[in-house]
Amino acid sequence: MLELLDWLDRPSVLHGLHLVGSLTLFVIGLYGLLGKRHLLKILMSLALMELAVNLLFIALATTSGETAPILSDGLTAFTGMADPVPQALILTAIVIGMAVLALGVSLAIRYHRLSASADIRALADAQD
Amino acid sequence: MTTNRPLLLKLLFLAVSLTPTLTLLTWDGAWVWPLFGEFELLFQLEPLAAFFLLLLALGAPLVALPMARGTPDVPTYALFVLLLLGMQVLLLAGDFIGLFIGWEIMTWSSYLLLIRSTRATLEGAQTYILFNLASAFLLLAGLLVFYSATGDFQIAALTEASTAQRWAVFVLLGLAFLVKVGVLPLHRWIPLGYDQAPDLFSAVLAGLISKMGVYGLLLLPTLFPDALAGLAGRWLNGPTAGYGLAWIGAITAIVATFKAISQQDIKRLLAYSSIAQLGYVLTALGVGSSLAVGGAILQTLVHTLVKLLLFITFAGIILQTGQRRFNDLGHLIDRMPVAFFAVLIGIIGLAGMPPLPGFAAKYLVFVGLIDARWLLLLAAMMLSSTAAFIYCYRLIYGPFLGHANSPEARDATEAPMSYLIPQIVLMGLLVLLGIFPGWAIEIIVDPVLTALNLAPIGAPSWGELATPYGGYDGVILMTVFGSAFVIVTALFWLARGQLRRAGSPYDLSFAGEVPTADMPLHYGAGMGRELRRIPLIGWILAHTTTGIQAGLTRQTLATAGLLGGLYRRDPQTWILLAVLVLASVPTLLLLNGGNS
Amino acid sequence: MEFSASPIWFIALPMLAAFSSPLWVRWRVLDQLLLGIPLGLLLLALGLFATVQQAPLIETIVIAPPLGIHLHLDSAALLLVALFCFAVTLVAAFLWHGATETHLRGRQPFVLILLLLAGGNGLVLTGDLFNLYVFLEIAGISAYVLTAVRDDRPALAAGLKYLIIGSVAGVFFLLAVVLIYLQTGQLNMAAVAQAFAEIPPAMQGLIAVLALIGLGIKSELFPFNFWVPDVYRGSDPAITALFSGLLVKAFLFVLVHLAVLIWIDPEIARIWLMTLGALTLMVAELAALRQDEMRRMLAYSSLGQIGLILLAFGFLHESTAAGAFFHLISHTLAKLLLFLVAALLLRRVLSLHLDALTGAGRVYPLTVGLFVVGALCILGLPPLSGFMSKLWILQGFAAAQTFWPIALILVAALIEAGYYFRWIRVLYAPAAASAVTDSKTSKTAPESWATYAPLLLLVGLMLLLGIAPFVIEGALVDAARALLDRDLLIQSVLGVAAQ
Amino acid sequence: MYHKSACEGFQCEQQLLESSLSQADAGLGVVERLVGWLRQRSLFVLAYGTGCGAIEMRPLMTSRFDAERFGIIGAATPRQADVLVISGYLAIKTLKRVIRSYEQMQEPKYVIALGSCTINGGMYWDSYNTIKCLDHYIPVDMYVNGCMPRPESLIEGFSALQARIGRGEPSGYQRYRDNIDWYKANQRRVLGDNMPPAYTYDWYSGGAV
Amino acid sequence: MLHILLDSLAMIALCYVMGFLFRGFYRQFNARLQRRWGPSIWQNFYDNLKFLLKSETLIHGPMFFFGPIIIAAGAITTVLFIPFLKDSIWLQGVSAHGNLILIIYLLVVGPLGNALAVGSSGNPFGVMGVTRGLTRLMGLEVPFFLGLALVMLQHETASVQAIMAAQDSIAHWNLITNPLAFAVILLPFIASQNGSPFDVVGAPVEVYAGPRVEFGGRLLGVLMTQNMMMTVAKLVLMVDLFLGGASNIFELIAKAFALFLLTTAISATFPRLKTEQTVDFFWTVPLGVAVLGVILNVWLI
Repeated sequence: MLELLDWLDRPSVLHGLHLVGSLTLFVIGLYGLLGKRHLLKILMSLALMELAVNLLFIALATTSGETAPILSDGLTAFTGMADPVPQALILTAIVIGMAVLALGVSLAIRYHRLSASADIRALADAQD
Repeated sequence: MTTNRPLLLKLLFLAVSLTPTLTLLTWDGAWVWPLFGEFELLFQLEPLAAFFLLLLALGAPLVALPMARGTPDVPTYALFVLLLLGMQVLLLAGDFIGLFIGWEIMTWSSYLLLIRSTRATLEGAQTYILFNLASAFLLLAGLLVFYSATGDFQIAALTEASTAQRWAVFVLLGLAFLVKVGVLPLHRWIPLGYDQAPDLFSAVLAGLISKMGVYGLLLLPTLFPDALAGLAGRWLNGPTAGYGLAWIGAITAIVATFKAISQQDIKRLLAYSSIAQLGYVLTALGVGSSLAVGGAILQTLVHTLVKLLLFITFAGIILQTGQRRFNDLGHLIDRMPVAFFAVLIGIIGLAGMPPLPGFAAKYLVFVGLIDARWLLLLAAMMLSSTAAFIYCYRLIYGPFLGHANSPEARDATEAPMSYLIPQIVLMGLLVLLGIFPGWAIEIIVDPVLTALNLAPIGAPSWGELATPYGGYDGVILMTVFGSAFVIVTALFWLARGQLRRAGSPYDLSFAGEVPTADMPLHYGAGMGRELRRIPLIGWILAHTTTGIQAGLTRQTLATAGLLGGLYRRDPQTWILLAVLVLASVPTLLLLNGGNS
Repeated sequence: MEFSASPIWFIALPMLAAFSSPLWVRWRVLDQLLLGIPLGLLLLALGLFATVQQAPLIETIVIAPPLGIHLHLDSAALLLVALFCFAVTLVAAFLWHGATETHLRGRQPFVLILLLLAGGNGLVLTGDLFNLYVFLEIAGISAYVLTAVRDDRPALAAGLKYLIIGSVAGVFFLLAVVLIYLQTGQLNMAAVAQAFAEIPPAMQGLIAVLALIGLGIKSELFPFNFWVPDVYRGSDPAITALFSGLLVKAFLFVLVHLAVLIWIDPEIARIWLMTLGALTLMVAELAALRQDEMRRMLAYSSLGQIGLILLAFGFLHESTAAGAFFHLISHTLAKLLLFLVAALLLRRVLSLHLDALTGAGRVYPLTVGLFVVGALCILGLPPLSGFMSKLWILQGFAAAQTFWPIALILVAALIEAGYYFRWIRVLYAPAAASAVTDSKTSKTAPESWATYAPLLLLVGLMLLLGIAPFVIEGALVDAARALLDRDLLIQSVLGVAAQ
Repeated sequence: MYHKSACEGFQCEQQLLESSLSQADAGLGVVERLVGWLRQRSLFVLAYGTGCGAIEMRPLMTSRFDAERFGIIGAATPRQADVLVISGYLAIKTLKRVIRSYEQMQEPKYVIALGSCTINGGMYWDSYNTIKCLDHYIPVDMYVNGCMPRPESLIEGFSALQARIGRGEPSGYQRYRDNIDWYKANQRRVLGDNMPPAYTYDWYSGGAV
Repeated sequence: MLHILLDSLAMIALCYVMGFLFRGFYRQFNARLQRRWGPSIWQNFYDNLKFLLKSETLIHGPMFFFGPIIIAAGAITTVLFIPFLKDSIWLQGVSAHGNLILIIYLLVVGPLGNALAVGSSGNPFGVMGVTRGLTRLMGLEVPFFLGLALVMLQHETASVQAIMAAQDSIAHWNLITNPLAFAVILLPFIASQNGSPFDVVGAPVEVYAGPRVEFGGRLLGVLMTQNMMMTVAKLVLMVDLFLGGASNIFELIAKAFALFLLTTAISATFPRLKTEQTVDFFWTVPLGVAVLGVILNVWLI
C-alpha cells in the first residue's frame, strides 16, 4: 500500500495523473460547451474548462514534498518551496474567471427575463 | 444676394471646366510631390499627354456648358470637377503612381456621376464599376511588375527586364487599357454605362474617358526598347505583338459594328459604335508605323469630336422629347434643323467619309496597313467601316427622317442654346479639320509622333494630306464638290417646271393605298433586322457575352453563399470549428512526419 | 508628484478614471473626461514619438525583467497606442454631441470604454505573457458588456455569444501561457523568446496552435471569426467602431508580435500568418458579397481588411510591415467613419437593411456621402489613405518579387468593390423608398455640425494621409522596424543579445 | 368650262368632252416642239392591273410586241410614270386607288383607258359596283376600244397618244386641274366618304409653291 | 484655271454621252438576247430629257430636294478625281490631288447623300431599298477594296496616275500581272454598277420597294444623269487600273467598251440574287479569291 503511495508520489506519476485528470475535466467542459443547450450549463462548462487549466498549472508546477512558498518562522530559504509564481497567477486567473462567469450569468439572466428562453439555439436564431 | 448664388455657382463651374485649357496653356516644367520612401509624384506635360489634354480642354467646357443649364446640381458639378482633376492628374503624371491615381479618381468619380442618372440600374452600375476597377487593378498589377523590374515607377523604357517581365507588363497593362477602350469581350460595361449615364455625361464617357485608354495604349510601346517589335519580333512589315493587337481591334470593330446595327436605342448604338471606332484605333496602334499611329491619333481626335457632338446633340433631343429609341422619334428634321446638321456632320465623321477628317484618319490607317502588308486586316477594317454606314444611316434616319412616331417627336422644338453652342462649335471644328487635313497633321499629329520617336508625316500645305502612297487635298476636294453642288442646283433651278412640296407626310407612293398614322411607316425599329439572314452577321448577333458575365456573377455569388454559410449563428459551431482546428493541426503535423 | 512620461499612464489613467467614476458622476464631467482622457493620452503619445525613436521606453513594475512585469513602449506600440487613443477620442466626441441613445450616455459606457482603452493599450504595451492574458480579459470583459449595454434582446444575445466565444479564447490562450511557463519557467516575452527554441518541437507546435486559436478568435482570423458578424450586428455601431478600430487591432498586433518574437523560424511563421491572412481576406470578402445588412457587411469587410493586414505583416518584411501599419491606421479611420455613419443612419431609420435604405442618399446626402468616402478609403481608391497604404503593401511585395499576394489583394479588392458599390448604388437608387422618408419623419433628429465634426475630421485625415503619406512615414518605418527586429527587442529588455 | 350656272347634268359633261377634244392647235414655239417630241419618245407606263385587260399588257411589253421600241416601258411607281393605263372595268373599290395613283403622278401625265368597260361599263353596265364612264372621274386621254383590245390596238392607242403629245395638244391633266370641283363631285358621288385624301390635289386651287 | 474648267466640262460631257450610249447599247443588247428589237440606242437620252423637262416635281422637304443634288455633285466630283488619259494634260480633272482610296470613298458619298433624301421622303419602301443598298455595299466593298489594295501593294502607291504610268505595255497591264486582283474585283464591280445579278436594290421596273420609289420628275432626271456618269467613271477607273489606261480618247472608249461588254455579258447571263445571297456570295467567293491573292502576293512573292 505504501509502495503504491510512494509510486503515486513520484513526480512523473503524480504529474501524469494530474495531467490526465485535468485534461478529463477539460474535455468534460468542452463536451458541455458543445453538447448542452442551456446557457447556464454552457457557462458552467466554461468555468470547468478554466478550472481544468488552473488545476493543470498548479499541479504540474509542484511536486510532492514542496512547501508553500511563504517565508515565515524557520523557513527562511527558498529551497524546497514550490514555485510561487503559478500560484499567484492562478489566483489572478480564478478571479478573472469568476468575473467572467458572474458577468455571463447576469447576462443570461437578463436575457432570460427578456426572452423567456435560456437556450443557446435561441441566441443563434436571432434574425436581422 | 441669395438670388445670384445659382448663377455664381454656374459661373464657377464653367470657370473650373476651363482648367484643362489653362493647364495646357500654362503648364511648363516639372512639379514633384513626395509620397513615401523614395517614391514621388512627378507632374510634367509631355507632348503625347498634351494631345490628350487638348481633347480634354476641348471637351470639358463644351460639355460643361449644357450641364450648367437649369437649377445648379452641386454634387454633379463637384464630381465633374473631380473627374477633370483626375484626368489632368493622369495626363500630367510622369510616373505610374500619378497615372494610377488619376486613373482611379477618374473611375470612381465617373461612377458616382453615372449613378446620378435615374436610368442607372444595379446591373449597369455594377458592370461599369467592376470592369473599370478590374482595369485599374490590372494596371496596378502591371505597374507593380514594372516596378519589380526597374525598382522605379517612372515611365521609361524597360531596358533591363527579362522577357517574362516584359510580357507580364505588356499583357497586364495592355489588358487594363483594353478594358478601358472596351475591346471585345471586355466591352460590356460600355453599352450599359453609356446607355444609362446621364445624357450629357455619356458625351464625357465616350469622348474623353475612353480616350484615356487610348493614351495608355499609346504609352505602352514606349515602355519597350524597340516598341512592340521588341516583344516578339516582326511579322511581315510590322511587329508581331502588334499584329495580335490589331486583330483584336479589327474583330472588335466588326462585331461591335454589327451589334450597333441591331440596337434599338440611340445611346446604346452610339456606345457600340464607340467600341468599333476605338477598335480601328487599336488596329492602327498595332501596326505601329508612323502612318498608322498618325491615323490612330487623328482618329482619336475625330472620334472625340464626333462623339461629343453626337452625344450632346442626342442629349438635347432626349431633353426635348424624352424619347431615346429610334422607333419613338422621327421626322425631327423640320423642327430641329441644327440638331439634324449636327448629326449629319457627326455621322459623316463617324463613317469616315470625305471630306471630314474621319476620312483622313482612315486613309492614314489604310495606307499604314497596306504598307505593313497586313491586307487581311485591311479587309476586316473595310468590312466594319462599310457596315458602319448602315448604323450611321440609322442614326440620322431614326430620329430625323421618316415619320414622327410619338407625340413628343411631333411637337419637339430645337434644344436650348446651351446645347446648340457646343454643337455648332464642334461642327465647325470638324469641317475645319476636314478641309485642312494637312494642318491637323502638322499641328496636332506630328508633335505626338515625334514624341513617340516616330517619323512625322508632314504636310506640304494646310489642305493637303501627303503620304508615300499619295495623298489628297481637302481644299480642292471641298472646292470641287461645292462648285459641283452649286452648279447642279443652279441648273436645276434654271430648268423649266415647278417644284411642289407634298401637302402631307402621308402623300406617299404606296401602291395606291392611303397610308395613315397608325401604319408602321417609320422604318426606325426594324432597320438592319434582315441582316440577320446573312450567316456571319446572324452568328455574331446571336452570341453575347452577357451569359458569361451572368454566369460568373452567379458562380461568385454561389461561392459567397457557400462561404457565408460557414458563418453560422450558433456559438457552439464556432467553438467546434476551433476545436477541430486544434485537433487537426497536430494530426496533420503527425502525418507530415512531425518535422516542423 | 513629478510627472514623467511613462507608458504606465496609458493604462493607469483610464483605469483610474474608470474606477473613480462615481466622483465624476457627481461632478458631472463624464462626457468631458471621456473625451479629455484619451485626448490627453493621444497628445502624450504624440509627444513621445521623438523619444521612442531613440530607444524604446521600458517601465518596470516592482522587479526588473525577466522576473518582474514590464511595459515596453517601442515605436510599434506607440503608434498603436496613439491610434487607440485617437479612436476613443473620436468616438467620445461623437457620443458627446447628440448621442440620443441613453444607454450610450452615463457611467456605464464611460467606465467600459475607458477600460477597453486601458485593455487595448495594455495588450500592446505589456511585455509579460500573463499580464497579456489579464489585459486580454479586461479588454474582453469590457467588450462583452459594451456589446450588451443596450440591454435589449439582440444586444444581450450578441453579448452572450461574445462572452462565450471570448472566454473559450481566453481559456485556450491561458493554456498556452501555462504550457509556456511550465516548459520554460519564464513569462517575460523576451526571456521566453530566448528559451522557446529549447522546448521540444511537438510542444512548440502545441503551444503555438493553442495561442493561435486563442488570439485567432480574438483577432478575428478565418477559421475562428464566425462570431464577428453576429456581435457586430448586435452591438451599437458606435461601439462596433471601437471593436473594429481598436480591439481587433490590438489583438492582431499581439498575435504578430508574439509570432515574430517567440517563433524562431521566420519561414514557418510567414507561411502560417500569410496563409491565415489570405484565407481570412478571401473568405470574408466573398462572404460579404451577399450581406444585406449594413453592420454585417461592415463586419465582413472588417474581417477582410484584418486578413489583408495580417497578410502584409506576415510577410515579415520591413516595407510590407510598414504598409501594414499604415493600412491598420487607414482601416481604423475608414471603419470608424463607416460605423459612425451607420450610427447616424440608425438614428433616423429603423433598420440598416439594404432594402430599407434604398434611396437614402437622396434624403441624407451628407451622411451617405460620408459613407461613400469611407467605402472609397476601404477600397483603396486614391486620393484617400487606403490607397497609399495598399500601395505601400503592394510595392513591398513587388520589391520582394512575390506576386501571389498582389494578385490576391487585387482580386479581393475587386470583390470588395463588388459589394461596396452595390451598397452605394442602392443608397443612391433613384426611387426614393418610402421607408426612408417615412422613418425620417417619425424619428427625426436634427443633426448639428458638431455631430459631423468628428466624421469630417476623419475624412480630412484620410485625405491628408492619402495625399501626403510622408507625414507619418517615419513613424511607420520605425514601427515596422521595432516590430520585426527581434534581437533589438530582446536586447533592450534583457540587456543581452539573443542567441 | 364647267359652270353650274351655265348648264346642268349630262349636257354639261358632253359639252366639256367635246370642247376639250376639238381644241385647235396652238402656235407652238421651237422649244415646245422639242419638248413635245422628247416627251412622246419616252412614255413610262404605270400599268395598273385593275381589270381583265391587264392580261394584254404582258404581251405588249414582252418580246412579241416589244413596246420598248417605241420608248414605252413600265414604271414601278406613279411618281415616275407618265401614262396610267386603266386596264378594263373599274370597281368602285379600285377607283379610289386609281384616283390616288393618278393624282400622285407628275405632270405631264396621261391616261389610257382600255376596253369597253371603261367607256360604258361594257358587260358590267348594270353592275352595282363598277363605274360606267371613266371620264367622269379622271380625265381620259385615249380610249382603246374592244373587249379586250388586242396589243395591236393598244399600240395603236399609244401611237395616237404619242402623236397628240408631239403636237403639244392640251391633255387630260389640264382638264382635270381646271375642272377639279366637277371631277371631285363625281368621285364623291360614287365613293361617298371613302374619298382619297384631299392633300394630293388641293394645291390645284391653292396655287403652286 | 480656264484649262481646268474646260477639261472638267469635257470630262463631264464625255461621261454623260458615253454613259447614255453604253446604257443604250446595254438595253439593245439585252433586247436582242430576248429576241426583241429593243429601243433605240438614244432612248436613254429621251428618257432622261423627258424627266428633266417634266413640268411638275413633287418634293418632301428640303433634304429630299438636296439628296439628288448631292449625289450628282458627288458623281461630278468623282469623275473629276479620276484621270481619264495618261501622258496627257487633257481629261485629267483634279486627279493630281486625289488618289484611289479617296475615289473609292467618293463613289459612296453620293448614294449616302441620296439615302438621306429617301429617308426624308418618309416612304418606308424607299428606306428598305436604301438598307438593301447599304447591305450590298457592305458585301461588295470588302473584296473590292481588297482587290484594289492588292494593286496598291503591287505598285506601292495609291495614286491612279502612277499605277497607270507603270503599265506601259500590254505585258505590264495589271490584268496580266495581277490577274487575281482583277478576278476579285470584277464581280463586286458589277454590283457597284448596280448590274444584274446584283441589282435587286434599285430594280427599275419590277420591284416597288427601292430607293427611287418617291422620286419623280426632274429629280429623277438628275438621278439618271449621275447614274450614267458614275457608270462611266467606274469603267474608266477599271481601265486605268487594269487595262493600262488610255493614251487617247478613242483608246479609252474602246477599252471601256470592252470592259462594259464583259460585264454586260455576265449581267445578262445570271439570274438575280437576293441581298443576303449577294452579301454571302461576296464574302465567300470573291473574298476567298482575294485571300488567296493576298497569300500569293504578300507571302509567296
